[in-house]
Amino acid sequence: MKLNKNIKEKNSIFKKWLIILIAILFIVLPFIINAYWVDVLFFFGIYALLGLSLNIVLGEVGLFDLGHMGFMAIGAYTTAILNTYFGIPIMILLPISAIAAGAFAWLVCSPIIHLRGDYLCIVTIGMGEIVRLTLNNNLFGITGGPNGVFGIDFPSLGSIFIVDNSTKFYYYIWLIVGLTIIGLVNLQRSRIGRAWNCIREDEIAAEATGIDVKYYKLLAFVLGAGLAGVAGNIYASKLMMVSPESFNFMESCLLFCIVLIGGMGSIPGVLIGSAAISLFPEFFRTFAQYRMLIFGAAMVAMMIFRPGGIWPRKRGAAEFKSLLMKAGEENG
Amino acid sequence: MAKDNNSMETMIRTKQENEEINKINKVVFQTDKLTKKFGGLIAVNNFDLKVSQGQISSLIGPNGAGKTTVFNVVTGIYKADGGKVVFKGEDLAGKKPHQIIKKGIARTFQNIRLFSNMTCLENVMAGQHCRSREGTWSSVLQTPGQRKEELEIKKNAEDRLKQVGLWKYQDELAKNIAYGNQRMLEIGRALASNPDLLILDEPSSGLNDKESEDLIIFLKSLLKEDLTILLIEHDMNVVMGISHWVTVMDEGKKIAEGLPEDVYNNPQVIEAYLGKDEEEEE
Amino acid sequence: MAADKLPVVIGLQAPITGAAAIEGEMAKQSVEIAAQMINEKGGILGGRMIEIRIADDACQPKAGALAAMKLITQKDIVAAIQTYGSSVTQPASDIYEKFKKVNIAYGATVTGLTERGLKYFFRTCGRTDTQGAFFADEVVPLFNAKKIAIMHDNQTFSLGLAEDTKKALQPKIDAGEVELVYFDAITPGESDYTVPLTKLRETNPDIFYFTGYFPEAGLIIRQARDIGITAVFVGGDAAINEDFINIAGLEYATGCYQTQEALIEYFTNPEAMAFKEAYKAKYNTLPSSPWSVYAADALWVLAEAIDKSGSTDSDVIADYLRNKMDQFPSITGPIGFDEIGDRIGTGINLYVVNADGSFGIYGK
Amino acid sequence: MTILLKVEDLKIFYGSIEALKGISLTVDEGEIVTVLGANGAGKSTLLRAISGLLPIRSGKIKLNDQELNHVKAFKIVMGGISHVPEGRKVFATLTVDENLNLGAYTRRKDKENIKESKERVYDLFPILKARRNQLSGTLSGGEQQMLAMGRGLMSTPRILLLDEPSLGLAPLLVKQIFQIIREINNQGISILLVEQNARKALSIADRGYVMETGNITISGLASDLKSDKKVQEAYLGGAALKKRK
Amino acid sequence: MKIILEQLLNGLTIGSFYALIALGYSMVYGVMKLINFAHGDLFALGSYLGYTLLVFGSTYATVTFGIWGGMIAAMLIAAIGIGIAGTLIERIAYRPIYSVGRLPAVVSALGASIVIQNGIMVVWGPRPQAYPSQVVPSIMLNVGEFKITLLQVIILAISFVLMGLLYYIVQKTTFGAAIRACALDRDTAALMGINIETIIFFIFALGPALGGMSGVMVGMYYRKISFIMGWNYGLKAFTATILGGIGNIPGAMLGGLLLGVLEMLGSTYISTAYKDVFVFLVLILVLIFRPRGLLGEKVAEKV
Ligand SMILES: Nc1ncnc2c1ncn2[C@@H]1O[C@H](COP(=O)(O)OP(=O)(O)OP(=O)(O)O)[C@@H](O)[C@H]1O
Ligand SMILES: Nc1ncnc2c1ncn2[C@@H]1O[C@H](COP(=O)(O)OP(=O)(O)OP(=O)(O)O)[C@@H](O)[C@H]1O
Ligand SMILES: [Mg+2]
Ligand SMILES: [Mg+2]
Repeated sequence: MKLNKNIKEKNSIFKKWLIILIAILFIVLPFIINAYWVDVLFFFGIYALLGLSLNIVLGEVGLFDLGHMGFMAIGAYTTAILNTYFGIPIMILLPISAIAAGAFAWLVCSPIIHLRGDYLCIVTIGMGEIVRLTLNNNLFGITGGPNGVFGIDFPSLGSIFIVDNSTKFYYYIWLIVGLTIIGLVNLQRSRIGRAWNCIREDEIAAEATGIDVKYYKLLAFVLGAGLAGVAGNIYASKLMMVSPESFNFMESCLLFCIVLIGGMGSIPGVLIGSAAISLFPEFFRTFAQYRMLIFGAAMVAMMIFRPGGIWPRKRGAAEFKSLLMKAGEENG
Repeated sequence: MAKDNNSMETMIRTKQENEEINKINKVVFQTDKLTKKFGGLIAVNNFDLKVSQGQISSLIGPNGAGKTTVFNVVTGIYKADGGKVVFKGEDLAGKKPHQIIKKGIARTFQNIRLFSNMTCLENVMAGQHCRSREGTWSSVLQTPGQRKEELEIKKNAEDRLKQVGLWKYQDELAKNIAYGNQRMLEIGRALASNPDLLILDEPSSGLNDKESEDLIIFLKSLLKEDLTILLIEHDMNVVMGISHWVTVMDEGKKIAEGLPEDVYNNPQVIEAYLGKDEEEEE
Repeated sequence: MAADKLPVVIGLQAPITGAAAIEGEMAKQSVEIAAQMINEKGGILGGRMIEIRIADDACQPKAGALAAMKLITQKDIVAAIQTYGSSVTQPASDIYEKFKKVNIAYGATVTGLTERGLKYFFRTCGRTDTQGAFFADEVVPLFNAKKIAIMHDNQTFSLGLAEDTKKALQPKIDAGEVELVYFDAITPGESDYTVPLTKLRETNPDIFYFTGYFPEAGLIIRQARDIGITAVFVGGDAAINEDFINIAGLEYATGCYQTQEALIEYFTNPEAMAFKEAYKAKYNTLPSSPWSVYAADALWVLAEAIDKSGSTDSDVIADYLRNKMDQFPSITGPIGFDEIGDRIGTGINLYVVNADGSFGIYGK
Repeated sequence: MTILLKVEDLKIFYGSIEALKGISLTVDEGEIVTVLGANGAGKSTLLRAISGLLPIRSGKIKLNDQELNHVKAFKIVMGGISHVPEGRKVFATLTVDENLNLGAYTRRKDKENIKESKERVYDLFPILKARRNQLSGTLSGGEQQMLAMGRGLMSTPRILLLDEPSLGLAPLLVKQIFQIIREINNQGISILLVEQNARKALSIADRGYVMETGNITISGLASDLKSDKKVQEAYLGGAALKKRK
Repeated sequence: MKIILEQLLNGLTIGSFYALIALGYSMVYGVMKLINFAHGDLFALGSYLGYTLLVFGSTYATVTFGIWGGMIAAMLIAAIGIGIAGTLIERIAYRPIYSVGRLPAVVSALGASIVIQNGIMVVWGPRPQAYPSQVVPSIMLNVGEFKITLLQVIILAISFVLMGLLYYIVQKTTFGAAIRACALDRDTAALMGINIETIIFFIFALGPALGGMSGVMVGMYYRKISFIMGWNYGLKAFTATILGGIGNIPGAMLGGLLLGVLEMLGSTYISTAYKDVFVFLVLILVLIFRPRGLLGEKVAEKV
């Protein structure tokens, strides 16, 4: 047992340093690379945020959600419309977008939350498509149809703090991603996170264990949608416009891949997955039409060689399994 | 598993003792004309069951008699087609499983249903879900209250794990421990919700005779915690060894109930369930 | 002296991959042909060659923003040609504006794009409202049409054209001269449009204006005729080309009309002839899309502006384009730009598909 | 008697965990052999290895001198080994009848005989006949166990591997199951029986093996094992009921 | 009244294509529980293969056996070609990861879809292609007031025959039971003596082959094909499969036909632009009240 603990401790110290190292790297990076790559990393951040949000639904609770972009669209359009029509500052709209997306998720998911597996999957696809098509049809004449909404401001709080260049956007998104990660790690280690995982493992047993399955599934959707709404807010202000085609089914599929390539329910995994999905195309852009070919092949290869994801979530001492067995034998 | 090696004799009460206990104890749980249909099949048919406080009651009957179905209706997994389930004087009709466990009825499953990819400790911690209340925001922010509660959950879970003898597997994934241990873990998870009534569906299936005996001792030790136990069993050693009261059902109906040995010698039960006692091998 | 030999680098942001890859490919080919023509004549600024650098935007707004950043961060890029879809052009143009790079759009016709007060944004293609007005004021009277059906595909360009047309028709509708009997969208990318067409047939229109793209147009004309729609079929400028004829079949395509700005076949000015020759020599065909020729035009005017102003400074180039360029002979005819960066004077004609599969300007 | 099934020094790993640490056993023609052992000893692993579901790390499995090490699972069935797995494993969304048909999959061309075998199974387990068109997932636990047994018999095996066949059965049925095992055996089918119900298993078996954490620790004639002190202590337990009487 | 019937017929035509594609989709999906994103793209590949054959390869067949011979040759060869492609994809992209559960296979399928789609683009180019009109018969039949093309009738007939055949195989034969058993529990299926590899081969050859065949038919009927067409049809096939109930062959057919009719209703009575919104709304409503789809069986989950 003692041996076991030592290794655990060493491992966590190593992990701590790794995290600090990566954090420092992220802080100094914009000074090393050019604005294009800063922007690439910004979009990496957006994907990371989206990946984290989907990870709640897909990774933690195991619900197939292939329409997640719909939630982001709600957030982005809330921001776009309220900002361009009423001039409400973007940063004030940040929580409002989150609430709008979350409320939308609650509304549409309540009646369908009892569906299982693939049935839920197709409903989320349908929901995402409904959102996109409705926006595309210029609902109430305010979504701008296929053109979308133009002329969105930069995020600012009055005139004190304004995010107006690539570097600031970069820090802005990664600050939010960082805070989100802390919040989600806390959740993972709480009864909420446990309840989610129980539902993923066995719904009936979870219900019988005292977990209100419907409530926690909805909670996951609402939180996930809220975070996607935040991502939508930042995305809209970065591009200064929103249009429905940014939120299509393919993008939802890519989000799905982010979670699985990284490893279900694993936060470092989501970061790696979003890096893979958002950086890969940039590195391979020179291959022009072959780029997507390589991209697809890489996805297949990834799953063949690491089906559990690149950085799967480990539980308890699963990593030290063999050691523990020995310890157990000594004790028992 | 509990390690004290009490001999079996001390664990078995005499007939008179049993009768006395039955008189003193009040009924905490009962079903009243419970009915459940699957299509044309009436799996449970006007079934009455009584369970007395602080006792171990057994429900036995041939395969397919409807025992598990009774449990499923009682714990809210199936909706009854008729009749009532009353626990501590309250009708449980229409309650969802998660509400029922909160009322104090915890269960295990005939085919073990653990959270396979979570550790043993986490499984037992999950069992306390209905006894804890910190919400989403306090969890995200890790408020002091939340931390305190989480620590308590962990502490309790550790105690329960020790109680069921699985402490050394706390960090093992549930799917990786041996079958018998999984059964104990499931009981541990149910116990973690501090139930008043524990419902076990064939707890000894898949255990060998020796292990079943350990289980008997363990279940008896639970009575000291002021727990009431209702179990389904096919192993007569277990049923006769620990029950205060036995109910027999066949084809959805009650065909007999009574003290263990009365039931054991009831011709109808022998006919339907136990079989003629032809010469034992020894 | 050595520094003078450095090429002048122009960025081209285009959809090389994705659903509009065909447009990207043609734009790339056209721009490269134009560059080749300029270079063969000895380049600009006294012998500096033009080099094209491509950034792929996959026809997505986000990728478009990144592609713009990619071009901008390459310090030697003087100006950019960008890009096909209006919703991609929009965020990209904001980025170019912020980094003060002249950028010329070649396929973004949405009316509002130039009305945002941008200093460095220009376009060589026309606006959908001119085409809409042409349909309302010239084509409708030409066929003496009373009942008009308009169908679009709910994408930026097509919807824009449809709505601008509706706007242009409005006075006549108000006066009771014509009636807009059908105005609806189809979903692009599908194969069967008989359901909306049957609905359209019931309105019994005299003229049927389809503002979408050729893949759908080809299907629609065939399916429309098959279910008995006899109205005059007019396509917008993205609807009719060789592929339209292939898809529809010649028997169906013959006699279809098109409102079209600048079909490269019909230009007889020397620049166009030279371009056609060079393009044919290399690819053995002509670009089927008008937009790619506008991309070549964009390079053409940029080269002229840089050469004449003698500077690679964005402000100078922008100033030249806006104030000094007038009737400059480019591939698609004389070019100049107005205050907000729109091209002055793009002539629109009504084309018709002849029985041999060729195109002709109707009435000529 | 000739040896039908022979396992030599078999080692099986799950990932890095060694589940079988060198098992050797034999089953003769016409014999009932039982394997006892605590939970997690590796009994099911042994059976799964024999029927080709697990990769073999080292050692040999032979049926009539024919090596089975790299033979695919479905071919092993054709060779005459039928395995009734632990935990019933009936095909839940198939009907009882379809489940039985699948049991005879290896000889599906042989329509006549299949019908006959099916009738025999229905004779053994009449309740299955009553439920023949019900989806097997909705059967009660005991009914499912009967179905699994019946399905195993449908392939007319030479040797039947039974993994805890009495699990979850009512006492009456447990008795029947063991009788049926005997009957099957009398028809000339050898049986390798894994059981928790050690008392019953030993009473019908010719020989027995006792497994502990991947090793065979005791082996011998069933009657010897029954009276073996260690076996009694670990697996037979004090029969509480007996003492009550 | 005439218009309603006519629209209904239009809807059924679209629906029959969805149904035909959904059939192959449902096979793979029902048995392997794999959301086979690549199915739509295999369908598109089949379309291109048929196109190439009709334009270049099958002239011989056309000359020898006439226009119908050419068509049949193109359809059969495309079906075989796509069947092979399907099994190849299974070998490469899916087989190595069955054991780890369903989700990785979704990613792998998506990857395969992207590869095929862009592969088509690289080989045949990004512009849409048109089936040449001279290789496809365009005979019109007059049924009462309506006009139906002969091709349409043939396509409908073929898809109904295929459905019947599949239904018989999967639901009524022991081989079909073996297929369903594999879908439930491979290990136990192996213990029955079922060669799982044969089953998987069968599924992944037949399902995509059906898709490839539909690809040629769609190409012949509408003439226009493009490299991105598979995505849309794939999504519709998935929708049809779920609408009808997972793993249910008649369900897939019904789902497909219904989908076509729903699209028709939506675009006739609401707006063409909101057609898909309407379809998905109906789908969601159906699932709220019938959580297992229209013909989906109650899953035998016993606690
Ligand atoms: N979900 C269901 N759908 C249809 N029939 C069911 C369902 N659940 C149970 N049944 C039927 O109801 C009857 C009673 O089943 P139940 O599981 O309650 O039996 P049991 O008494 O627990 O038997 P065992 O001791 O074998 O577990 C059986 O005949 C079974 O086939
Ligand atoms: N799929 C698996 N992956 C990892 N370990 C496994 C797996 N299956 C079994 N084990 C481990 O291998 C050991 C032997 O298991 P096995 O199922 O063979 O035991 P058994 O003797 O049949 O027990 P029981 O009486 O409970 O059925 C156990 O420690 C078990 O935890
Ligand atoms: Mg039961
Ligand atoms: Mg076992």
